[in-house]
Amino acid sequence: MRDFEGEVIKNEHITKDFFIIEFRLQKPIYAIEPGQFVMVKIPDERVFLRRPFSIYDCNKNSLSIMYRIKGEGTHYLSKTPKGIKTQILGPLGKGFNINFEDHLKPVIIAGGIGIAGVHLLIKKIKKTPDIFYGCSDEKEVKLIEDLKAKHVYIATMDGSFGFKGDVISLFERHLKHYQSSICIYACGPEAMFKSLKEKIKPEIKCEVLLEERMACGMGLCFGCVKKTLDEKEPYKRVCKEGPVFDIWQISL
Amino acid sequence: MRDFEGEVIKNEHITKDFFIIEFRLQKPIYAIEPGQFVMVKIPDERVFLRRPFSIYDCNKNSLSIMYRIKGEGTHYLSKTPKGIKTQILGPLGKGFNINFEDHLKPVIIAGGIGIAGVHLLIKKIKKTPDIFYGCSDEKEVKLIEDLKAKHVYIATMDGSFGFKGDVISLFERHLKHYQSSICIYACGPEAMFKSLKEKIKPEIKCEVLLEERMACGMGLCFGCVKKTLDEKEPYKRVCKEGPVFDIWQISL
Amino acid sequence: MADLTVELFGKTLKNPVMNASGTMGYGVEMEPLWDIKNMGAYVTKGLSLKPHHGNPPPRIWEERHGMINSIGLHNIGIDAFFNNFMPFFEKKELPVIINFFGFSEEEYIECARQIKPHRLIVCLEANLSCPNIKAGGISFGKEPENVYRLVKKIKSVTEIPVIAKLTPEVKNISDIAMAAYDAGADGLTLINTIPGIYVDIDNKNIPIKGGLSGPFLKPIALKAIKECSERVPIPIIGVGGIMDWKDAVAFFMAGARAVQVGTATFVDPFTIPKIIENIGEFINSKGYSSIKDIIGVVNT
Amino acid sequence: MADLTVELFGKTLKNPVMNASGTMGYGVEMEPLWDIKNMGAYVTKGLSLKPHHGNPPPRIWEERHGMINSIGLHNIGIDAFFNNFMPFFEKKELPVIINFFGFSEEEYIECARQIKPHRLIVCLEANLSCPNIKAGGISFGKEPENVYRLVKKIKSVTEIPVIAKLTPEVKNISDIAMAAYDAGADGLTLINTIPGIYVDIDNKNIPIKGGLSGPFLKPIALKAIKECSERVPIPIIGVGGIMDWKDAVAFFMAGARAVQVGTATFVDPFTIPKIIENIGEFINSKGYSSIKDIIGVVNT
Ligand SMILES: Cc1cc2nc3c(=O)[nH]c(=O)nc-3n(C[C@H](O)[C@H](O)[C@H](O)COP(=O)(O)OP(=O)(O)OC[C@H]3O[C@@H](n4cnc5c(N)ncnc54)[C@H](O)[C@@H]3O)c2cc1C
Ligand SMILES: Cc1cc2nc3c(=O)[nH]c(=O)nc-3n(C[C@H](O)[C@H](O)[C@H](O)COP(=O)(O)OP(=O)(O)OC[C@H]3O[C@@H](n4cnc5c(N)ncnc54)[C@H](O)[C@@H]3O)c2cc1C
Ligand SMILES: Cc1cc2nc3c(=O)[nH]c(=O)nc-3n(C[C@H](O)[C@H](O)[C@H](O)COP(=O)(O)O)c2cc1C
Ligand SMILES: Cc1cc2nc3c(=O)[nH]c(=O)nc-3n(C[C@H](O)[C@H](O)[C@H](O)COP(=O)(O)O)c2cc1C
Ligand code: FES
Ligand code: FES
Repeated sequence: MRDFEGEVIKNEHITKDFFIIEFRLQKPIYAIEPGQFVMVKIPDERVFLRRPFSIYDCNKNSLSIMYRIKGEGTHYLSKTPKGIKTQILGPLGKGFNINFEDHLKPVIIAGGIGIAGVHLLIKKIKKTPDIFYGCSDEKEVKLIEDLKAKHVYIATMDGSFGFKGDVISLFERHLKHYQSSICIYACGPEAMFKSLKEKIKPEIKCEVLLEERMACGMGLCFGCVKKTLDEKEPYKRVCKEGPVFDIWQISL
Repeated sequence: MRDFEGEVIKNEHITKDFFIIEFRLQKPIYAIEPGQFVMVKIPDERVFLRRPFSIYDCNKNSLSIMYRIKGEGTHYLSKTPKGIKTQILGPLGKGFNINFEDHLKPVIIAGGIGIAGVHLLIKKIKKTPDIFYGCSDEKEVKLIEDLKAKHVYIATMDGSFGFKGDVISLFERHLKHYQSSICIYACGPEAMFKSLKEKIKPEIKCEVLLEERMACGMGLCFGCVKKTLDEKEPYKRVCKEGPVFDIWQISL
Repeated sequence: MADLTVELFGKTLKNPVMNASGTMGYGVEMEPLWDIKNMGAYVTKGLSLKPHHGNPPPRIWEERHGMINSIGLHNIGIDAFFNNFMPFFEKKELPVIINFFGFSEEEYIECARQIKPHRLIVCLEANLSCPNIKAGGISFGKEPENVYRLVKKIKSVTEIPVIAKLTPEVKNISDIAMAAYDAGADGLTLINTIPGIYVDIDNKNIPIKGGLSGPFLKPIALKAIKECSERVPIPIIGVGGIMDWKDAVAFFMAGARAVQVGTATFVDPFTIPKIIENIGEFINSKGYSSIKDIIGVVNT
Repeated sequence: MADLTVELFGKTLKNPVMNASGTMGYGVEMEPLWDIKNMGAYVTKGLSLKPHHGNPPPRIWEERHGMINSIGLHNIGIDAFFNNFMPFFEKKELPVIINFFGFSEEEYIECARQIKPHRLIVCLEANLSCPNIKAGGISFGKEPENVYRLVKKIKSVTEIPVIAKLTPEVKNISDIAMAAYDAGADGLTLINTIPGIYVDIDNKNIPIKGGLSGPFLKPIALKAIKECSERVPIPIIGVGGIMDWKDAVAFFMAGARAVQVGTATFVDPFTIPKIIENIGEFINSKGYSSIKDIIGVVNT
């Protein structure tokens, strides 16, 4: 973990309100686990706290983020021109555990901007995963353009591309073929996790990437907790004990 | 008075920490009295209140300000690039009374950045004035470069140009020749006014441009007062009843 | 068009947006920019029985995203106000709220007594943050008992509705609200500035001790409004840190029947007309028919 | 090099800069970035007799240039703290201030009693903003009498110096300071967060009720420090809105013997080491020999 100075070298509109921003880091960054994130100082004085974003992609000297405009912070981020420098704290948190047993087939499920959280995982995972991607419409399919080579099942809510409906319903159709020999990695809205948890058997390994409002991103403030089933210490810090959690250990 | 949108078309460094910034106004501005000022929204979110500046120069569709870097606001102003738009409220306050009696000779006294407050006066006054300008050194003489054609007496504190000493001492040397047939317009630090007031006889008409911290600039907050000799209502608003006051009516 | 009217003490205001006391001079100063009769009501600068000269400069200081003021209640006194400025509001038919204060109980009471009912006067707004000179300069608004006694006495000398404007520098603002209500206050204005100081590290001095205003007051004002509206069944006027229409909407939803805008006017003198326009659009766009539909709707 | 050491209750701290309670986890979390033994002391997260789970999320909300938190005093309890984390501070030889609280007087007292003196423990910092569950949730720190009683009892069960950390949501903070002093408090920490709420106008709800922190606290904290230091002759630790070394210097000049930095650490995790470095430079550049030369030097 380090507080990097990053210079914006690309801030590209992909589709709708989705963007990819890339920073050149003034120092090299090492050893990133897929699922880890960074806290980005939005280069606008109206924004006070930093904002958490998954590491979308990363080389030694550059780091990129895929983001969706949500509120003020991401709005100003989308207006940031090339050449601007800002602070990027990371890598933060505990990423996905990719040392799964050999006989398991990795299945990656992403909803909408959730793809940003598993993108590096898809790149780094040693065994070819099955990918399920759900989004609202055809346009958002653009977010996985660089994954075309891979095997991706696509669901759109409006049916404008692939399966019509949500990604968990699509995944459910394939579930019986897998039996229990899969391990799942998921990133998306909480409703998606809830529905996923209902569909799968407790034997199935499943890790999910959670989001919560954050102040520090590094375990200092205890502001970003989620409730787990751990009775002694139910609230875990998403930024420190997470953002990746075992789906069977969180209370959804 | 209007709240103009102004686009920066020039923001030029003159010397030391002095700048001239020029705005193109999106609507025409009329009827400016020399000595009036504007409240400028500094285009940086770290600055909360607007900042008051004398109107240095003005055409129908453009307005310029000469400023010195003093603190945060003027610092960020100096960093503002061409093309940035901001809000400019004005013209504000009561300017100099230039309808003096025919037999009087106008004398203008400016100390340092105080030249910004009398620049438009020098341009607009009907009778050629004698000008006394005092500053710290040779470099600051650059601030009156465009007045070279006029008759200017110059004092520098370090003696690197013209008279060595403060501008009031220089003015004093000339005072006896004028007898009482002058009217004085002055802009500069309060210490300069104090010393000026000691040197001249109460018959001499003398107007001074005062500065005070301002929030609204238009008479709303009563935050910018100076004490006058009016016993019934001693505190007058610099932004409304001023910024130009009769030196004989203020308590220095 | 959205219905922005609100009722206040039997009077109908054309909309629920006003200036905060002390932030729009005597009203006339805004003339060159926009017509203040577009506001729901004009709130006077704090007035007193006799004129007051206020504090020596500096009276204002910039703070990070806000300001400190120490105007010191500079005003021309009620008589001069009515003589010089009331005709201006009469010409505009603009409802007026008279903000007033005293440095002693007697001054408050005598001031309230001397203000005669007038068709345009909506209410008196008693600024209870004023220091009680006789009691060592502690402000009247800090103790429920003092508030109760003062409001009761004010109520006894005037037929005009009285609202109490409260300081947030208290232990529990809803206790103060309750005391004002028990004493017969017809409404509340929440909140006044929070006391603070500036330390100048270059000059090693304190150039200003005064009241903080600006956006950071908002969460504190909202809390006060929410808590007081739960305990006290009289109209609340919300003030503190409103910078735009979204802030104003938050105040209405928290329980304010009207809002006042202060410091924001210094940053942008058109803040008030913009808020009026934008809350109208908000009401329309959300399918409400009236501003009344959003007052106090927040769930807890 | 400038002398930045300060004395606190007989211990010499290498400099007067600490974290604010609850804003640096259990200390260990900062390890990857910088060595916290460079601070004057580490202040613990608020600890209690038993572990507390704290509030459900959301626990934080951004405000204009600040934040609201409602962590709800989530902590592992004093026993676990001493077992799991004290060895870490021992290894670093870093002085520790134990911030603690209770939801009843008994909890405070029992907690204080169970904390054994330790060469690294500088003092106990009693967080008096905690709600008294038995008294309807009003915080202990609001009434001089309650503060007096509680501090007196805490003092009677421990040999460790005790400082009272006060809430600004009171009528007159120096009255509270006086009560703490009368009861034997060895120092004061000023100030805790100010209560506020956020109103979400899209969802028409209040997602968070909590404590405001960040730069807008500064003028309020400075006022508290100035006023309390004039009445109470015990060391004051200043906290509230310090974002950089200039803010810290203002706190020292107003009368703080040490400062704590909270929210700023979230914005820039290196705020504390930067402040330490820069106040050293300030002391040098102004020709002072020691930080002690600027404590309380402000004229009024
Ligand atoms: C571990 C983690 C990884 C994330 N990865 C990505 C990503 O790769 N791409 C992406 O677009 N978004 C991601 N998010 C969500 C992203 O942080 C929020 O969308 C963003 O903070 C919104 O900021 P804003 O100022 O635009 O929104 P506002 O609503 O104006 O923000 C106000 C406050 O709420 C917080 N907030 C609002 N929504 C969220 C949220 N969903 N999660 C956390 N905090 C929130 C903000 O951080 C801020 O403090 C991630 C969140 C977490 C916790
Ligand atoms: C009527 C009038 C005309 C002026 N004309 C000019 C001009 O033409 N050129 C020029 O360079 N300066 C002029 N000034 C002074 C100028 O307003 C200040 O230098 C400027 O506001 C400093 O802002 P800052 O943020 O850089 O300084 P900071 O010290 O960071 O400002 C902090 C606060 O103090 C106020 N302040 C600080 N110094 C002054 C001051 N001398 N007068 C008023 N407020 C002050 C600021 O407005 C701000 O609110 C004028 C002031 C007035 C009142
Ligand atoms: C310059 C100034 C003068 C004020 N004068 C008064 C006053 O005379 N009487 C009063 O009750 N409040 C006065 N206030 C307080 C405001 O009415 C208002 O309660 C406070 O500023 C918070 O609102 P804001 O954040 O929108 O400014 C004054 C505030 C300012 C900034
Ligand atoms: C996330 C968070 C947690 C806090 N927890 C505690 C606590 O446990 N005990 C306490 O006395 N103060 C606590 N505080 C208050 C801080 O110690 C400090 O008094 C306050 O935040 C003001 O300082 P700042 O503006 O520098 O943050 C907390 C503040 C924050 C932001
Ligand atoms: S964001 Fe501070 S602990 Fe997680
Ligand atoms: S600056 Fe507000 S009255 Fe002059």
